[in-house]
Amino acid sequence: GHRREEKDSINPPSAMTMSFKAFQVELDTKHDKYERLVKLSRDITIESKRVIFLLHRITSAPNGEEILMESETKLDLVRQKIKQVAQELMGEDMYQFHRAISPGLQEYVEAVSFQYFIKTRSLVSIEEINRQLIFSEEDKDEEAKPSSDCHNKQHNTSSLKVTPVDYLLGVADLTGELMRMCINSVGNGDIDTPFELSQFLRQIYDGFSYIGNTGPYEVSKKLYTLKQSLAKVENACYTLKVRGSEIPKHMLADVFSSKTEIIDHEDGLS
Amino acid sequence: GHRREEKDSINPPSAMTMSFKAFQVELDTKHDKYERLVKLSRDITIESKRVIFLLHRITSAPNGEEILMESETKLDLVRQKIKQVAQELMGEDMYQFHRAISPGLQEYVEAVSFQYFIKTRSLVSIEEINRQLIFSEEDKDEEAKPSSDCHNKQHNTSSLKVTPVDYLLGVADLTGELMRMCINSVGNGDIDTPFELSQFLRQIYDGFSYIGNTGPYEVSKKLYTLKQSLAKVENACYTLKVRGSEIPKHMLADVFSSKTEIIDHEDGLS
Amino acid sequence: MSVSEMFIALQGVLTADQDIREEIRKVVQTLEQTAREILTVLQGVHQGSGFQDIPKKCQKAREHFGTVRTQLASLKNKFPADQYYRFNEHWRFVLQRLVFLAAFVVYLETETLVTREAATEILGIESEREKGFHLDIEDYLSGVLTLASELARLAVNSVTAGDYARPLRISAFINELDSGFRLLNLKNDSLRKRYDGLKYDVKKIEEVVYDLSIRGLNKDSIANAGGEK
Amino acid sequence: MSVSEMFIALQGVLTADQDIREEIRKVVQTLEQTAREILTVLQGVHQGSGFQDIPKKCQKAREHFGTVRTQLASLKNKFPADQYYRFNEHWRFVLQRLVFLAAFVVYLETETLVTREAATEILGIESEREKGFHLDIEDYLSGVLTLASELARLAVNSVTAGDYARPLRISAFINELDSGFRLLNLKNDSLRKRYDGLKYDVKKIEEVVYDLSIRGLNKDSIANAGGEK
Amino acid sequence: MSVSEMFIALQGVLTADQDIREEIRKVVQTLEQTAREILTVLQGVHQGSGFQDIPKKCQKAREHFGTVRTQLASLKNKFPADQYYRFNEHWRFVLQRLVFLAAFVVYLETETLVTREAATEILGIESEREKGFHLDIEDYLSGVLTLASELARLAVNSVTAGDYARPLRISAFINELDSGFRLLNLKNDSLRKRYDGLKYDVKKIEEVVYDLSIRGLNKDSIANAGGEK
Amino acid sequence: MSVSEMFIALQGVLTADQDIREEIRKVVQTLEQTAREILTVLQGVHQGSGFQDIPKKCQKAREHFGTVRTQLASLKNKFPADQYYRFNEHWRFVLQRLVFLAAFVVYLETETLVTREAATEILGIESEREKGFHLDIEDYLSGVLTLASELARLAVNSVTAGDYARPLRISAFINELDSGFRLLNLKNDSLRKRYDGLKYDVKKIEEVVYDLSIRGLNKDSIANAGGEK
Amino acid sequence: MSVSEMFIALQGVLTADQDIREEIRKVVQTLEQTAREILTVLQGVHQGSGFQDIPKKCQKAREHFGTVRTQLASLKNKFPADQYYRFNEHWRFVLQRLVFLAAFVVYLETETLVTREAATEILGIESEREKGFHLDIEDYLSGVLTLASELARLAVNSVTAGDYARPLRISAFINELDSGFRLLNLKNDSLRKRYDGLKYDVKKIEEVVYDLSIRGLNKDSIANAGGEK
Amino acid sequence: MSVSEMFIALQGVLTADQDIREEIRKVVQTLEQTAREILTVLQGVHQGSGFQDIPKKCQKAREHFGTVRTQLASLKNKFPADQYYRFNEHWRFVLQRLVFLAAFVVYLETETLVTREAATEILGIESEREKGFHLDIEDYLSGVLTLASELARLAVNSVTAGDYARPLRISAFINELDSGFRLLNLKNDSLRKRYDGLKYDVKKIEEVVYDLSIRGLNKDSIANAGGEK
Ligand SMILES: [Mn+2]
Ligand SMILES: [Mn+2]
Repeated sequence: GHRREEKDSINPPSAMTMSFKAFQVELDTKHDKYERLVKLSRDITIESKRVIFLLHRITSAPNGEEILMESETKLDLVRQKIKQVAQELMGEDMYQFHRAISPGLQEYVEAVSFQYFIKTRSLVSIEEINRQLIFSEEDKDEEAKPSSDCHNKQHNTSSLKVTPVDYLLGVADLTGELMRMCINSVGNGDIDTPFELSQFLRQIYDGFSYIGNTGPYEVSKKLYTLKQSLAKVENACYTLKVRGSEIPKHMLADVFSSKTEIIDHEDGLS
Repeated sequence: GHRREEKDSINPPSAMTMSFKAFQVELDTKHDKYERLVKLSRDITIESKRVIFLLHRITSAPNGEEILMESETKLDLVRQKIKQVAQELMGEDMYQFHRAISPGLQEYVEAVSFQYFIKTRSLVSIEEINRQLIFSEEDKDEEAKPSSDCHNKQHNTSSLKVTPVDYLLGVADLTGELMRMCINSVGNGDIDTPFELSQFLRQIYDGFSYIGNTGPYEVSKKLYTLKQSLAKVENACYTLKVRGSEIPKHMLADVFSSKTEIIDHEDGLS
Repeated sequence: MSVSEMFIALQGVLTADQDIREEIRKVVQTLEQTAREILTVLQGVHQGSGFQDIPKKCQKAREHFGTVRTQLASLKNKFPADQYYRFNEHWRFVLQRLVFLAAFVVYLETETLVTREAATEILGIESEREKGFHLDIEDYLSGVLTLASELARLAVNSVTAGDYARPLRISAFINELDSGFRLLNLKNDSLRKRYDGLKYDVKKIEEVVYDLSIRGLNKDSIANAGGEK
Repeated sequence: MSVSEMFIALQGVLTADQDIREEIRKVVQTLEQTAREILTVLQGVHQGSGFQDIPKKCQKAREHFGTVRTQLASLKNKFPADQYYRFNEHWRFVLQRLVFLAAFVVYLETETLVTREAATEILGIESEREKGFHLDIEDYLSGVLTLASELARLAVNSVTAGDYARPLRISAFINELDSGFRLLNLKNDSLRKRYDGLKYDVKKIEEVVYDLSIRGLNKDSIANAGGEK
Repeated sequence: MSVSEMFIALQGVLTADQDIREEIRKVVQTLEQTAREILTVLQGVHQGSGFQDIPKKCQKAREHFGTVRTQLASLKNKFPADQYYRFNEHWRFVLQRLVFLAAFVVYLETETLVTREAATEILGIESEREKGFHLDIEDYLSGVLTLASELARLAVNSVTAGDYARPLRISAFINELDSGFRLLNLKNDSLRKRYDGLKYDVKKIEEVVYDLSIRGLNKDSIANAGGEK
Repeated sequence: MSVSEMFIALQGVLTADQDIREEIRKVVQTLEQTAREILTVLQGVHQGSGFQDIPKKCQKAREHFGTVRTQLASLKNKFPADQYYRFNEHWRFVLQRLVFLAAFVVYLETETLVTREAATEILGIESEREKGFHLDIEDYLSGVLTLASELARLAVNSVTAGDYARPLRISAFINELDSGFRLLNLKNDSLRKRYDGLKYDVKKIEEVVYDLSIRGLNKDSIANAGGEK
Repeated sequence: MSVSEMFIALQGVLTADQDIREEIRKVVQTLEQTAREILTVLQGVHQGSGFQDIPKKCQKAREHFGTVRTQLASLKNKFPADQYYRFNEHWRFVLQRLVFLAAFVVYLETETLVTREAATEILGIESEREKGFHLDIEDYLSGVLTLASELARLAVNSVTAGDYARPLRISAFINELDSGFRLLNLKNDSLRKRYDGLKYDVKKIEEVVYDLSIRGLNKDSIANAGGEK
Repeated sequence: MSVSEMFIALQGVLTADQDIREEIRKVVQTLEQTAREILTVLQGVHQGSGFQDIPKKCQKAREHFGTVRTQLASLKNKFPADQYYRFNEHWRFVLQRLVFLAAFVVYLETETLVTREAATEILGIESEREKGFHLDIEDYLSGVLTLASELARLAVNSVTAGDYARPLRISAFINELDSGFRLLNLKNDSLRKRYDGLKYDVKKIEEVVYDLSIRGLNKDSIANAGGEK
């Protein structure tokens, strides 16, 4: 939008005009960068969401390892996008463009922490997440930034830091996914996972109540949903316990194996 | 997101699984297309807004023709984007993706009708707008749709129709720009344009009041802003008239030419 | 063309649009009425006595679907064929409901999932968008999710009615359905919200199966289950 | 590290953040106080008697800017240098105000537009982001727009005070400024809204000039205008 | 008549109107108080010991309804009969509540659905709109839906109290109610939304019956249920 | 009577009610169309050229009011007379609009405030609540407030069209109206909020009169104003 | 004490509280009525003929303030003295309005700013918080800001009425007021927002003075202005 | 006294006021921190393992309440005693929270409802408004309603932890609380809305008791429950 530098005036432009032309370039450049970041953020969000859907397939599929590997590959692709963000932000104050990229980063935290929980049954730390967002330049990707004005940077590494607030918001959303995983587990006859999840969710809930309203408004706003997710998980555990009370503990294995039989038997029919 | 067709199950997948795999592909394809359209719409919005800013430079610049030509070039570029939208929508029901592209199209209507008003002092019709959105395939652009799965279409023409509601919303926003143009004119000592604008705006306002609430909610919602813009323009004309009452009409030319002198005189100082 | 003529023309378009919507609304109301009648027929299966004459109920529902086909045929004539998505908000809800009812009938008859093609045949509409008034994939899936809830309820009532085999078959069916849905990447829309409910249906059925298992009520049922079908 | 330890650490970060903000708020309050004092000094120019001693008022304002520089120096020590945009909501408003005041002083002294660099010098901050606490372009432009409003008011009051030359000079200045701003492509943000106000200032001044013209009050003023400067 | 005289006359009318509303509000407050007292009486049935003396509780509630009739008689004198709909927002909520309470009493006494006519008799108002202060269908239905929720709760608490027959009877009753509602073509208003809640009550009661069935606790109850009714 | 029979009867009533509403909505739509046409006619007075043929415009508007009367006559037959307040949400808005249009015509013709009685005559409805389809005070006042805004706009455009006398007369009229409203004790409702806008209209018109006065443009106008009235 | 006894006791307290609020609301309504009457008296000054008999109008307003004092005396007896802030939301608005009216009377009489103490004397309340029913600074300032708007309007209408000296005096007064407010460090609350409006009043008055100046209408006025004061 | 002197005096008062608020805010922040710490301690009871050491947790919470008392003592010194309601928006929320925490501790210790007096003792404040920094009824009730929700959750988690007796005792407690609240005549405010949530807690707990009853898990518990209490 700025290629009519010389032609629109016969008189030499005044100093004021000159500086406003410079301002025009500065503002346009900034807005263009902001827009590119918004688009990258949208891509990151969409791809992260797909990773989460993929991970939910584990409970039903016998091939958990395979899915985990696939999710890792997909997360690597997301990180390639984040790398593009990092390159855009090289030399910038990232907070200037934070609103553009924050939604994507939060969703990435949600996806990555979900995968981490499945793998390790624990909460990934913000440090660990940020460690994965240090990029070396050796694996130079060609298709990146087709629309940008490609200022060839020759740095060795670029990096991006998820902010504590983005991390917290991502973790808050994670609890929704954990709740889904819990109910899925019950439906699939897995009675251990729900109790593990309820322990874990309670810890996160306690953590968030400890933070309370000292964080920003967006964090406090998620507390209600978090509390509801916790209640759903606690209720699921309650039901498991109550119904488990009707038979002696040692019969349980038998019960579930017979159920599996039934399903296998029926599977051929449809 | 859909390349694990065969590997996740040893048994042959059931018919139900097969159809859900097809659903997955169908949904992902649709969502991807939607997302590409959202991005195109954002580009169209941004570029249309810049055309509007460009056109506002006419009142101050002596080179109106030049700016009009430049705006035409820029609008052609916007139309290239719209052509990409049209290609995405070829063979589709455009209303399925309307929410993705509507904001961009409205802004385009605003820009194009603003340019048209400046050129012809009249309102561009929706038919005229749509005529410009019939694209032949001869000028094949290479850089289009880098991320799409490039299904090479060999049609002769593609086209897109702005809906009546998009047109109305674009025209409603146009009135805001016309109001700005009016106040600018007064500030630049142009006393004819404001009266022309007030006539024109009144016609559009009368048109919108005639439509009233028979249109969708978004249209009625803009009536208030439209009324305010009209009031600003009518007030500007009122002021011109009232202050003009203090001197005989034949003196006016003299008054303004002397003012122009002053400005020229001062221009060299800063 | 003057500005005022242009606006008169535009208002004409808007009025025509509203007339179309009015017409659509009327047909949709009759569809809702028919859908409610089919539902009343099929609801009978939840009552104790209802388990004997499922075939008869399905038969009766099938007759109502004749009416549905006529009404949908009328609906598709109310607007230009290539503007399906311009107006589909009006019939979306009832169409999802009809898909559910068709899926319920098919399930009761054959204990299989109605395919999208089969559903469109029952409703007398197209299966592909290009061909005309069709069944949107989201609407099909939404109807199927309603079926899942209904089956969870049926599993509960089957036990009350003393049919211990049916819950087991429902369980197998719903588990497969659940696996299918997990393959999808949904947006954060109403379908996603409805899909979130599926896991509670699965859970509910699992609980019924569990209740039967610990009482040994599933043992002979398995044999029966195979036999009955 | 346990979940609970992680959250304790996070709360530590959040608390530290809030402490920083609290510190910033305090300094910003002192800045607002100083800005209000400078404003009071400069407001004097609008009153009849105020036109004589503009230089003295500027002088006095310049002294206050010494305080501003100290306060801004203190502000920039309150947070990490590379997190300017994390906290700038706190000082944005007052910074724009200070830019306006600096621009007003410079205008009164030399009837020119303060450059971004000159403004940063008066405020004792950096002109480029890389170098530290700087002046954001939007904040600079916003301050300049406030100047335009103030000059429109000054044009009106100049006439009241019998100074007929000043409005003409203001008119030339503001017209150039307006041309400058038209070169910018603004987003739909607060700057855009403030910029929309500029055309009313231009209009107001044009009306003053018109009033002078039809009464022939601009004639000798032109000569004076050149001379005075 | 001058403008000012005209407005004085208008103010007279406005004041009269405000006085009426004030009067209505006061009576409605006493109605709410009585309604709360009836509720407290009837809530007793949910408690373990409450099942024995249901008749006594109903008796006591019936006495309170005498007060209700007096209060409603007073209410209808507060405004012209043909302006019922002008003011009914004030008493709508409490009227629906009173219908619920009447329906609850009638259910506890006879395990039948109170008819609209019977409800109006208990409340001492008209059953037909033409005759004066009456009960709108929507308000009647709203009260009935509240009854459904209450019965779902009663089914749960019956089991706790060891009464295994009652849930089965409630189930039959609620199913009939559900069929009845399915005959209605409700608009998308608050009543429709409340009706959507009915299916949860139905499901809840079915699950209670299921719980009894799978444990064989419904066996003798069925005989009893038939006998008791 | 069984529950199902009861609900069938209820549905009959509900359907009748919905039919009434549907009928009302249709008539209201035609009323809105006519109102918009009257508005289009009257808005012509704001055009510079529109000041000559005000009588002709009023004439034309009066003809449209014939249509309005027919439509309102049709409206009042759509429902029982004593259920005015049951349905009045449907026509309230358009009625206020029509009052404004009637008040505007009357003002343009005679420069007086239409009384409530006169407004009802123009609309062909009753002036007293007891007699049937009437005009509520709140709706009358709401229409009058819209007139005030329109007159503020008219004052501005009169000047533009070179008619300097009209604003003075409008000013006197609006001051009288303002005094009138100050006699009312309005509740904190939408009318109160609209009334708060009146003071802006008063101020706007005062400023127009000021602009004329300071330029001596009100001199002969005053004589004219007196004479014309 | 049982839970039920405890709640009965609590209800007693709640009822007492509601009764107090009801009483307060009633007195506040009478205050609003009186305030409206005073306003009507004072509004007269804006009309052409109103400039002659300002003293008479002030006199009449002063009489109404007698009623205000009685009503405020009644208000302060409605609640315990130390719970002023518990209930002050009820009278805040009308109190600010009364301060404005008092300030307007005082200005019209002496062209000075009513002090907080003087305002409290006119209203018959305490000037210090400790002594009882008092006037909060914020409420005082809020009333003063309303005065500023009223004076901007008065400046405009003075010119219309041919009084060219008054706007100059108003201008001096409002400038002093503006300087005063600039000494305050207001929070971001409603008062701050209202204060932001002051600059528009200042500007408006400056423009009136400008209009007089450029037409030479301020010449003799200045002398007069000095003399009259 | 000049205007400027007057405003300087006013600013003095405003500054004092702002300082008080600043001080209050700081203390309230420490109170919130302590409240959060108590919450963290008490939330431990929901953990499976947490049921053993309830006394120890209560003990620890009691210690924290020592800190609370110190902080509240500090808070009440920050402002004049009779201006409680001027500032209470600052601490209202945390006070309600603290009441809940006190009520929770008391419940865990003795399974009784903390009285308002007892709550004030734990918090070290006055029970009567006249005596100084006190606890408003509304704030007390709000805290009690939070307890009800917490107990519903505790009933669920008790069962998960294998404690089948506790839910029965909670049920009795919550029923008593519900009856208590029904004695109150709450306004349509936030407390009323929160009270509407109580019925969900009641229902939830009834369902827990039901689940235990139908499985016979309440048998020995009842004996225990009686014994333990
Ligand atoms: Mn998520
Ligand atoms: Mn625009």
